[in-house]
Amino acid sequence: MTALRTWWAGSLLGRHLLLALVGLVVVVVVLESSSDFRNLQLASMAYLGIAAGGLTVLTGLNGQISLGHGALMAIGAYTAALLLDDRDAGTPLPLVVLAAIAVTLLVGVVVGAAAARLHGPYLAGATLALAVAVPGIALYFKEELGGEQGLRVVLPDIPAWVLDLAFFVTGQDLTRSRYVAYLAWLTLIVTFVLLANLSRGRVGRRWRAVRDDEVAAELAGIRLGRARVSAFVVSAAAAGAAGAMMAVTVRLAAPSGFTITLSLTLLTAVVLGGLGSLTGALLGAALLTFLPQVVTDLGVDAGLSDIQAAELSPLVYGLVMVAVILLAPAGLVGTARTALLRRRLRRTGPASDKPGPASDVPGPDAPPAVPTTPTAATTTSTTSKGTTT
Amino acid sequence: GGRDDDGDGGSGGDAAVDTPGVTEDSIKIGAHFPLTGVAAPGYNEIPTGAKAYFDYVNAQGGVNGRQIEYVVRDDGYNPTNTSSVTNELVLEEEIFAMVGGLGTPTHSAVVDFLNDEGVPDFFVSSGSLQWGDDPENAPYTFGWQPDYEIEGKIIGQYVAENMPDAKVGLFLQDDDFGDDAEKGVRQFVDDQIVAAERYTSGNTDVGPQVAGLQAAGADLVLAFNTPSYTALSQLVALKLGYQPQWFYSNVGSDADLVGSLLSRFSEGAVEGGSGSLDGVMTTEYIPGVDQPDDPWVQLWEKVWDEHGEKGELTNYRVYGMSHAYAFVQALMAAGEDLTRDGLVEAMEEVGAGLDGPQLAPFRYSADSHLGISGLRVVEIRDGAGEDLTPVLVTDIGDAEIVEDDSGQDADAPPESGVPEAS
Amino acid sequence: MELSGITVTFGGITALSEVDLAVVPGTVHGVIGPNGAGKTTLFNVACGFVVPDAGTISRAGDRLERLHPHDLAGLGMARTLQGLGLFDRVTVLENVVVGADRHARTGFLGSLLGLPGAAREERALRERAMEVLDRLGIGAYAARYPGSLPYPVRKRVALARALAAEPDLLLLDEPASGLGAADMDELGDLVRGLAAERAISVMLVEHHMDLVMRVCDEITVLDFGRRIAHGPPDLVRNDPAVLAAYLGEEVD
Amino acid sequence: MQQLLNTALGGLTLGMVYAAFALALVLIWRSTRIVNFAQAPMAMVTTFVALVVVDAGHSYWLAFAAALASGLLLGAVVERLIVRRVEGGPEINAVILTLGLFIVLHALAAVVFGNRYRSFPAPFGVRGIEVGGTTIALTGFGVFTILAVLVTMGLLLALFRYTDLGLRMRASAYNPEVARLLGVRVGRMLTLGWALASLVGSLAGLLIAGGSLVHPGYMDSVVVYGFVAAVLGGLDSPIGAVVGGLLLGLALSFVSGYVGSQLVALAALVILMLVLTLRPGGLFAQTAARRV
Amino acid sequence: MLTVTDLCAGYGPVRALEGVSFTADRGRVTAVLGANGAGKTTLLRTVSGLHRADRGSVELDGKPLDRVAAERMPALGLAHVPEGRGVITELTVEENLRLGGLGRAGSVDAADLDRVYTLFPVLADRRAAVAHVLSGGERQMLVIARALMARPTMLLLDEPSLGLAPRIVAQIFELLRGLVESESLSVLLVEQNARSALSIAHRGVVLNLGRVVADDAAEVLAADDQLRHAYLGF
Ligand SMILES: Nc1ncnc2c1ncn2[C@@H]1O[C@H](COP(=O)(O)OP(=O)(O)OP(=O)(O)O)[C@@H](O)[C@H]1O
Ligand SMILES: Nc1ncnc2c1ncn2[C@@H]1O[C@H](COP(=O)(O)OP(=O)(O)OP(=O)(O)O)[C@@H](O)[C@H]1O
Ligand SMILES: [Mg+2]
Ligand SMILES: [Mg+2]
Repeated sequence: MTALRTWWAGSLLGRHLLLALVGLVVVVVVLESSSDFRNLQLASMAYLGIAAGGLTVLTGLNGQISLGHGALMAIGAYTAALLLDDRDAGTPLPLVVLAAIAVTLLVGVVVGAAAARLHGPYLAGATLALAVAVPGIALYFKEELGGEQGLRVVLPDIPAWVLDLAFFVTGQDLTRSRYVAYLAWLTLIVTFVLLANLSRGRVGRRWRAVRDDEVAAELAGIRLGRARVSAFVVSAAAAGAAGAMMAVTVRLAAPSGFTITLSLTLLTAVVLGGLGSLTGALLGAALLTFLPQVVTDLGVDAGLSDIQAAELSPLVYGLVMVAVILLAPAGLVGTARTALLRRRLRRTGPASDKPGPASDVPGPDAPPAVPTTPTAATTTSTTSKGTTT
Repeated sequence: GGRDDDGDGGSGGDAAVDTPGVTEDSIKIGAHFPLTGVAAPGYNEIPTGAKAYFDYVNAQGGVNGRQIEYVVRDDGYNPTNTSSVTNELVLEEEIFAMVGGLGTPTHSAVVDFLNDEGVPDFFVSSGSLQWGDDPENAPYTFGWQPDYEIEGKIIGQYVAENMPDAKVGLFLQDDDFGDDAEKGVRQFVDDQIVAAERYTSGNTDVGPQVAGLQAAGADLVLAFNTPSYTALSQLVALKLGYQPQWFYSNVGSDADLVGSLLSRFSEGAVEGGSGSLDGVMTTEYIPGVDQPDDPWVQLWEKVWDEHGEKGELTNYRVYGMSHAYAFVQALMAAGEDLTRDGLVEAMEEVGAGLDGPQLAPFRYSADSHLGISGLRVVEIRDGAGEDLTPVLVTDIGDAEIVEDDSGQDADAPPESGVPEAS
Repeated sequence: MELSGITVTFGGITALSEVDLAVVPGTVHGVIGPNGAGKTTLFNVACGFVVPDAGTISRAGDRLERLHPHDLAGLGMARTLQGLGLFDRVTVLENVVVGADRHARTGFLGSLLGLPGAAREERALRERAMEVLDRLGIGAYAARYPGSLPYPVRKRVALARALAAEPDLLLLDEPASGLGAADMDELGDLVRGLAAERAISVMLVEHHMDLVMRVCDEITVLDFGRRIAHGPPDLVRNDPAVLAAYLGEEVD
Repeated sequence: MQQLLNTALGGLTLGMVYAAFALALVLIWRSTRIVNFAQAPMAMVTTFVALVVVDAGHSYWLAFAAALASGLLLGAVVERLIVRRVEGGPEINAVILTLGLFIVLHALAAVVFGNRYRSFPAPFGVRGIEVGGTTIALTGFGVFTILAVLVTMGLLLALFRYTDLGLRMRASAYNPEVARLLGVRVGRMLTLGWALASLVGSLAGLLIAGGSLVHPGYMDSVVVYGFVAAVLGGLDSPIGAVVGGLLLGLALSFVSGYVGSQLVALAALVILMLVLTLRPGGLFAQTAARRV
Repeated sequence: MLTVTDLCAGYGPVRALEGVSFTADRGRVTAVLGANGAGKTTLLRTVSGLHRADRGSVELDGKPLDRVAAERMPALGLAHVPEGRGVITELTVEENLRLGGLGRAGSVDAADLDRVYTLFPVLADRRAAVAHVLSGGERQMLVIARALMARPTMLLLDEPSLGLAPRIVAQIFELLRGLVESESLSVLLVEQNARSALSIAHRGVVLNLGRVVADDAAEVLAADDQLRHAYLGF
């Protein structure tokens, strides 16, 4: 037992792989037991989750705000679309995804390098501009990128062995939508394992250090530029994978699919779920995937016309955002963790206010109410005589 | 709904029962429209029109005793949402057919899916060629309005014949709309064109484009844009003191709407009322609210009064009603035992012969699913269109343009306002 | 470490002019002077935060051309800040582990794949960090966040982070400010110990004369960016210029 | 030649509109250290208020006043009731909060005022001014816009540079606790900041709407370009906001006219990146400060 | 005169003050001494309304301050020089000073500015500089100068000597003594360096773990060896 615990504490990879395995089982069970429609919804949840996961690492662990991850997804999606232009396009899907990641990664390097020196609203502004600029490129190169109509994505036929395997494991035939869902969720699990490894290891620690105090981090031998760019590139890669999955799920890569709204949706997912937490990212993704439909249906059931119901859904969406920020400022996961911590505090006194146990999530960052704004930096009343401010 | 007692009531019953979305007494159909967001203004009125007409039909006993259940979902003009709401409509709501889904990029996202699933995809609300030009690959997809190419052709020919020495400028929305139309126009007036300016929809500053046309000295502008851009281009023209002959394609020429938009600008800088588009040329393929005496418009007025929501009848709503009418005709033609393939076959057989508000016949057949085959050129006088040509019909490619002799434009709706089975 | 002819100006004002300073290995070198005399700036030059307008910096004989703060750790130097500069949203232990980062070898890939090697190294680093914490007697706080800790503890965490890098030159900017007498004594012993036992050279900026006089082997006095005196404590203490510029009449 | 001139003039008016919006952002940033993404829909709502007044048959100027007044009020209310709770929290929370407000106001407007295009009156001619026979792309209303923006900029400059109130507002934004110690009513200052910003915002809204079309989303593109303009100039500088706005307006107008309107956004990105790589704090940022 | 009775305050589970009572007389310097964590800063923050008291009361010249918001204190003649982070680094030196003046009178008169500039010539040279570039000690001077701008009758100082050169410390203490005598200013002085604090204080209050362990005339405290070794470390 204790041996097991020490192992648990010791081996990062082992821990993450175990969690991944559990996750995989859950995924299989859920996907097999849900309708084609749900499968597709879950697929969209997965690609949102992947992108959000990448973003939460960037924003939560490295403190860079990006309003432009939708654009990075677009790049992944278009790469995939270009490779999947007709049924017998030879490239197998895994390669397509890798290609998408690679291309987005390159773009990530460029953007990340340009953004490395920017902070707060300046970074936000730059990435916002990125978000609106990229769709324009697709419009401009009509011939290559299909302009407003975008590029159709044709899913290659499911390989025989996959069909067999699926049947062997589940005893059911594998529908196309379920296939897509599996692809998306597998990608998600792999991505999350990698992200978790990073954020718990040396790289993640450097990111945090840079986030909390650049000068001190630099003195510890950390190159600010590299740290920030690497964080950006990693999250870009995730966005690329997400984009590819999105293309496969939606079967289209079109500019109007990558409006600024997408970028903001991602950021929202991350914050609502709980900044810096992969579980949070997934929660947020789930929320944003299912909320609109649920609300619309409720509206219709309540006897609203389809149009009124449709207008209701963004209203509720917005209200939920506001509510969560006001009621659970640390996001769903963060708030849960704080509550847990509070309880332990009350039990064992201040001497050991150590936050929740190591979980699958990077963090536990930010103990309750440690502010990060310049505005706030001074409102922590802890006696700090550092005459630095 | 569900099965009635007369479950053994012949193949009709059975066929119907195992057709998705169809029961003994109901047919469920769906559509995707931008009901929220930037694209919503205007377009969000189309489904209200369609809904009003379906309700009207239901009130008259429905089609073959089946009530039409019309489910509209919002896609905010975002293909991603289109695909998810379409999944919902087809897989969850199990609609029998998609009717009037709007938009080229949006519908592109789902056309394959609908055809793979064998869901009739009728009367896509967009004039893009891809809705019907190859039934081979998209056997279930039907267009409805005249495609932008033939509209372009007809306009082009009219200009070539009647204004041979006009310096033509093109004002194009930068997507398939503009492109197809340009293709059509250039067939006839390629040499007359002095400038082609493209605007990106969403970017409301069209000053540079109009300035470009002015600089090129265009004295006739063929504009293929949406109504709001008609208003914007008119305003910019005022600003620039630019007074060419404007020729707006049907989509952008909603005299009534644009008129009301332009009506209220400062100290008489824009003369009020829908008169503000006087002298502008355009085309029409269905009668609109500017023709109150037209029997079809009278029917629409009646339908709107009885089943419409608040707000008055607009051309968007007329558009919705018109394709709703056509869809009811299709259901009639498909007969008692309704199947998806049955509907498609029926449309291919009788489609070309259907009467209805459209001024020119449909082109439906086994090898074309393209919609209305032609239109007429009109000039707007006091907010209403005055014919400049008879109804001209043609087809994509180099099909020649001829006068329509089907008398399609002369027909009137039946008393009941509900099409009889043909 | 050797600084010679260092001159720094900011816009109008001259923060340092032609300052020479050489730290003898294994000794404690004090830098004192009135507020605004240029002490922190001198440190900033030594750390590459400020590029001097003139002058040279050399380390162990060879000259450092363009020095960047992030090269510092690599050169076996560590510094504490006049403020605290702790990483507020990670635990005390993590803070110190960051200090030890220069000893880590794991590359990006190792981290990404969570290779066994990486995990092993992680554990090693943590143990190393834990040792330092224990040595400074704050091991109990390892799992806490700095934010809510008593001030002296936080001061020590900052010091621990610097020591975790196992430097051979340590720059301390006002390490005793705000500390009570007891803590100050302990600090003094610690600094002396570093120099004596571990042969670490220390550069120390302080305003607490008794501490400075106690621990320093040599002292450099700055005033208005100039070096007005240098030498062993007793010499400096009685230097009239220093008395006038810095110590004031009564020395406490 | 004439096209050149007209494109430039078009860009000028457009730029001034961006500038107006950017000014609102600068104001709120300076007085609360928050970037208010809900600025646009807030302005949009007030514009619709004006429209209601006009529809009721009143004069344009009454509507104008009504819009500004409601802007002032809306800003104060929003700060007091909602934003107050995130001040001093992580800045990202404020961002998400204002985004949430953005969506809510949008949806509400669609429900209340209807999601369709409406025309909005302008007090002066919307016909181009005649200069030596040729009409140039500058309307009476355009001139009004330019003047309005310049005056606003001047007022903001004065407020922050020369008044104690401005000093108090900045102190509250930078360091609320110390400000309170020094007797500054921090709460009031923040509310005031939002109110004024929202007032400037609705001015921007009116200037954009004047002699054009409005619908619940008509300000959305301005959010992006107004924000970019503000960042371009340096969020702390009113002059920067106006310069940034002009720069952007002109550049975009020319790109749209001579290259292609699809690339407008890309152009904005390029310009912004160029400026920020040279000056990470925007054109008018104070010089790099001391780090240690 | 400042009267503190049975004051209790804390941070969540942490008790920082447990029933502190004492009075700081008008025109006198009262030193608050104690080791790190004794509760000195918390005491000042609670008095000036920055921190909510759980129990107890504070009176300034008979007026209860319990319900008075921090921002109204300057108007009542109470100024608080916070520990450490007290400079508004984004503002210039002069703007910081002006703010100090606004707190009391609502307007700044040039005379006050000149006064503090003559007291701290360093600041005069840097008046236009953004406070951010100041050195640690220069900032400390700025905070003290800013408090003086409000011409307070009750001055709360939290470790004013922090990061200051001995000569400056001596100067500042001289200055305080002067003000106390000439303008009958009352000072509540928190210091780590008990010796120098007691050298100018009339009275001393010694805190330990949130409780008052001694409260007596300065010279009495300074003479009490046992106390000195136990709590004052000299
Ligand atoms: N980036 C800068 N820009 C302008 N002036 C600066 C800058 N950095 C430092 N100064 C000025 O240079 C002088 C020296 O600063 P420094 O911090 O070195 O003083 P110091 O000796 O550390 O004083 P203290 O003992 O108070 O910390 C000060 O007057 C300070 O205002
Ligand atoms: N923000 C805070 N959160 C939690 N505990 C705190 C906070 N601030 C202070 N404390 C605790 O309250 C107690 C009193 O702190 P306080 O700062 O008042 O003591 P002090 O006498 O000022 O110490 P120092 O001499 O270091 O300034 C200490 O135990 C400290 O750890
Ligand atoms: Mg210093
Ligand atoms: Mg204290």
